[in-house]
Amino acid sequence: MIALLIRDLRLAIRAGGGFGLGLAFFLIVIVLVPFGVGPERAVLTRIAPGMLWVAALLAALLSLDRIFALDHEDGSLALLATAPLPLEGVVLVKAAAHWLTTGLPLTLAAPVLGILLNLSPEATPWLLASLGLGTPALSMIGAFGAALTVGLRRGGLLLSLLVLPLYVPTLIFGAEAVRRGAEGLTALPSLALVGGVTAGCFALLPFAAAAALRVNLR
Amino acid sequence: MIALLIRDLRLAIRAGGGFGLGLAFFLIVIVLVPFGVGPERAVLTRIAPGMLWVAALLAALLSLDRIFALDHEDGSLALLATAPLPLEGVVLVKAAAHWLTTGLPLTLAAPVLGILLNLSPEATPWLLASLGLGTPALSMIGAFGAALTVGLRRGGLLLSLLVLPLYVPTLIFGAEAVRRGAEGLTALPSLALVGGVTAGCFALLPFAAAAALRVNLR
Amino acid sequence: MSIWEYANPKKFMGWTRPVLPWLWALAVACIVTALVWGFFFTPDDYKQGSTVKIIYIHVPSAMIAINAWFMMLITSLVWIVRRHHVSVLAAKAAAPVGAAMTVIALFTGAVWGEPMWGTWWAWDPRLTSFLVLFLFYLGYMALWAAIEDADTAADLTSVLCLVGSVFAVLSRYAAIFWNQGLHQGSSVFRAGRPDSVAEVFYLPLMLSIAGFILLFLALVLMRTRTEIRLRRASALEARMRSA
Amino acid sequence: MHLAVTDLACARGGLPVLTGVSFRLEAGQALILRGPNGVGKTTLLRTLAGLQPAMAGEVDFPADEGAYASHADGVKLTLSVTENLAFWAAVHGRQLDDAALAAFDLTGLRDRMAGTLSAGQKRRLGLARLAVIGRKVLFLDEPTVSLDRAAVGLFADFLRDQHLAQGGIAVIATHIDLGLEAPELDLTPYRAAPDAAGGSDEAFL
Amino acid sequence: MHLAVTDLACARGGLPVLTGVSFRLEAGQALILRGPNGVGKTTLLRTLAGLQPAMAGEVDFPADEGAYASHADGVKLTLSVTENLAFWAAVHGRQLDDAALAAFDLTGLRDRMAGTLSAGQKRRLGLARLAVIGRKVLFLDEPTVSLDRAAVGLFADFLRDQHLAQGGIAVIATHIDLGLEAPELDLTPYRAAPDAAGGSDEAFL
Ligand code: HEM
Ligand SMILES: Nc1ncnc2c1ncn2[C@@H]1O[C@H](COP(=O)(O)OP(=O)(O)OP(=O)(O)O)[C@@H](O)[C@H]1O
Ligand SMILES: Nc1ncnc2c1ncn2[C@@H]1O[C@H](COP(=O)(O)OP(=O)(O)OP(=O)(O)O)[C@@H](O)[C@H]1O
Ligand SMILES: [Mg+2]
Ligand SMILES: [Mg+2]
Repeated sequence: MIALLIRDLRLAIRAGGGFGLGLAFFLIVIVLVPFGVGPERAVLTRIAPGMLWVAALLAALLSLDRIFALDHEDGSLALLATAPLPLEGVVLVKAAAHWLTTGLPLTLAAPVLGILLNLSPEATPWLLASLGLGTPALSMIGAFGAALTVGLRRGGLLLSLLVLPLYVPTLIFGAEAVRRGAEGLTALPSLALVGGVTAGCFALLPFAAAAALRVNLR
Repeated sequence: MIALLIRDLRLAIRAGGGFGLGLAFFLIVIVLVPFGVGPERAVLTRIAPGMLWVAALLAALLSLDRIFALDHEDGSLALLATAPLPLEGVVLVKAAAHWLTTGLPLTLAAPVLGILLNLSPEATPWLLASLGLGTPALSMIGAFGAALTVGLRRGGLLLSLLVLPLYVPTLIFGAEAVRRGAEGLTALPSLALVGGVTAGCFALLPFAAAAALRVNLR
Repeated sequence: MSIWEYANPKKFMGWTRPVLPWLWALAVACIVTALVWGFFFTPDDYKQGSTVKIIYIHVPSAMIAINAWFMMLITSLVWIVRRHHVSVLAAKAAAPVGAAMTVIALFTGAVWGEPMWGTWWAWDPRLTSFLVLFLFYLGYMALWAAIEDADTAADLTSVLCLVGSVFAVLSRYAAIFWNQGLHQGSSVFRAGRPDSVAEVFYLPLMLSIAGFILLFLALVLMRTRTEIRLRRASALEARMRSA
Repeated sequence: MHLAVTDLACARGGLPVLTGVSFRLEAGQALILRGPNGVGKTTLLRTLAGLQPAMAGEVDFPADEGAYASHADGVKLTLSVTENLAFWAAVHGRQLDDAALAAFDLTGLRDRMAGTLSAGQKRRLGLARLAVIGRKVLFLDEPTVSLDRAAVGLFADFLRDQHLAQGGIAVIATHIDLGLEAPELDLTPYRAAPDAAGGSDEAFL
Repeated sequence: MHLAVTDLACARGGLPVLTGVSFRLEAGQALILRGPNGVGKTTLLRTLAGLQPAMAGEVDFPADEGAYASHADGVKLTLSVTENLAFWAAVHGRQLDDAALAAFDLTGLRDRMAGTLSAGQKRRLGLARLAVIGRKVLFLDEPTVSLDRAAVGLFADFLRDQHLAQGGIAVIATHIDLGLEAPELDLTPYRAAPDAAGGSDEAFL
């Protein structure tokens, strides 16, 4: 499993950077929002927590289809399925690799990008905490969606369609935590809920994803 | 060229629906925004024009990588390059097919989704006009970006990164037109600028894209 | 004889054929009676005016929309556990019906909301979770459409239905939590709860609900029959080709 | 150790393709599958390897000893030759040794990115994986596609001297002559009648 | 009509692979390229077809008459066999006739989705494209991979009787015997020395 993780990270870095690009997409969405909405600072401050979360979610989303697709195309997935690794473990490792190359850099970059949107300074720790707790759930849910659509040629958009409604609770709790933080209220309950969603995802979804993979490999 | 257009449209419909899915992604981004930003109607009305444009742009963006990637993977592109079609024509047809399966449905659906964001009713005609004029430019610019990145394994995110800055002018003028429309001002100058950008894209980019394709096929 | 006998495609085709016309007749009768009764023989509400009559379509369709997903959940489980083809095809057949009901509920709600709240749409928790439900329907149907092999599609959509159900419930609670502090729309909503629905509206509403349930059953049975025929046709075609 | 296949039937796309396939291989034996295009060799091998369920019949070999290899050989184009092999070795809890590289004449290419290999070199890399994972029962689908004659010889030598000689088993589908003395099984007689029972759509007919 | 290659040198990944390749084919002639894996057959064919620039030398054949075919044969898995072929026919301004299907024994599979074909059937579909587009100068890279013997025979018949007999030209890289009487060209002697001039990085050395 460690070998798989290392290989996936190496591939992500080699192939032009899963790291850099997820991050860059995040940056660009954040930059586009003022272009669309207009430069008024009060409006931007108001929508900053929500937009940061939505942008993080979209950035995570964009790289999902590669979680399994490349390994399926070149046959690695079938070989992994006959290797002495439980498929659930493969799913977990893949989700972890996706988080390390997408969710983690996003989280670390978010405070800086918050400045672009005039996020109020009190909200920054909450932003870090809620993204740090919530993005692993995004990766895990994404891995499940990717497992469902892995055999399909045009899986990319279908994957988004399947995964986005599943993202709703994480998004609501996560953005709520930041918004409350920005208003100086206590954000702990929201944060606890984000953590709960993440824990639940990691407890259940590897099994669902492995089942979907097995069906798709048939 | 007609044969190519028909084939591309047919493939889009067959493979689980280029039509439906671009649209669905648009819908979902629009739905996610309030989850992030919160349900206050005044805020939503204020950011609706910008968010509709940003969402349309992202929906168009997500399907870009397939413009050439699938044809490259299975070798069709090399075969098309040696076929008696000018490569510029191939690019144009591909951009047209992308617009027909993404931009057009997006434009038609936008007014309905505007309701979800409490877009003011006066803005609706301007929304239709600006998306109708602007989305072809998104497809054409996207085809250029796709041509640049077609050989790359993880082209998807890189493509977004390359294309998004190119989208900025279209986005600014387009969203501005809707915002002015919503405020009851005249939006014609912005609309004219959108049209200008689109015309310029179609005059220049097919050549640039064809050149990029030739290099990538080497 | 076990109850599962009825899940055999051939048996299913057999017993549904005579049942269907009756179901249709009953459904149409109930709905027509309820609507005529509701529209022409009940008074206008003193504060909502005649718009209150949308309730005869809005509430039944909203109920069906939710319960159709619940039915899909159960039939998907049956497919996963016992692998009865008819079961999963019934889920497939119910999805568009449920999605259509969701659209009807959304649409009638929007039409109702315009005079009542002065807006077509508000991010009330209930409306919100309904919208999410609609997205789940869309995803479910898109997945069916995207997969060529029928059994693979059945397995994957069933898994999606299970996971989606969990997240749909979660979204509902999330939406309530989210809109709590903002208090918007919910007061209007509370004014229309069934306990406050006057007696005169109550009976035709019940009849309409019964009619919609029957209509749902009829549609699902009919569409399941279509799906079975399609499977049979494609099976025959495949066999002919390889012969 | 043995591989015993009894009365196996397998399907593809919901249609029965082969029925009644039975054979038994002891340690050190290989079997070559023959038959025209589309007869069902790929389907049979995938079923044996457990990648798709059998319609009927039994496949018996020691668990965790099977390995499947086809055109899609899981080579990552952005990893080097050694990195590719070391990964598969690690997944199977083993070490990469230079003998595997030498057996497929990859020593000179060891630090090349797999993406810059020619078709035949890439294939050799895919086959070298088999030497690295230490599995005893191999299911090989057209392993020698785009190999030149020398490389086909290398592969036959590997199979004979390093795999079978050490008690391995192999089932190989191929259209060309491998230069390996092994019994051949022509699948044509086992072709399922199009209306054979057992397809997933059977309940509908 | 002829194909004339004079003193051609070609590179791959910035490194010179072959130098000094010359040959000339008249209408109705074929040439078979031989050489061990990695010698540069694919590189040469891609250069001839104009898919990559030559480092030096000349390739001369009538414009708009070349066609290239390799493993990646442009088959769309979600289109049927006829739809795939009709598309390529239309792109080249021609009609799809049943003779092309018959030549590659695809008549029975005509309405099947290409994604449900076996490896060899898919390859036959890829080759049938050549019969449909009406190009006179064919550059074929291992065209018979995963074909059974009967299908290799079909392909050789097509080349001999329908392509060459009507004044076509073909250059074919292959490792197996096609059963076609044609001169062979072994590329081994043309291998470029690793320090041969002309690589794209040369200016830096
Ligand atoms: C687009 C807007 C609307 C949507 C999506 C919507 C959705 C729903 C849903 C999901 C239910 C629940 C059905 C059930 O629990 O079985 C419902 C019931 C109901 N709705 Fe709406 N609704 C909308 C607008 C309205 C408006 C404007 C009114 C009137 C003021 C209204 C009045 C009611 C009533 C009276 C019920 C039945 C009471 C109940 O079951 O709790 N709805 N609607
Ligand atoms: N989805 C499908 N629907 C119907 N038939 C299918 C499907 N997939 C494959 N087949 C058919 O199943 C048969 C067996 O295919 P398989 O790939 O096992 O053949 P094969 O012996 O490996 O052939 P080859 O030598 O060409 O690789 C073929 O006739 C093929 O056309
Ligand atoms: N990007 C690259 N960098 C360096 N060398 C490369 C690169 N790409 C290919 N090569 C080398 O160029 C040579 C020619 O490759 P080519 O694919 O033309 O060989 P081939 O004759 O077609 O072999 P095969 O029979 O295996 O298909 C090979 O030795 C290959 O390793
Ligand atoms: Mg095969
Ligand atoms: Mg080659």
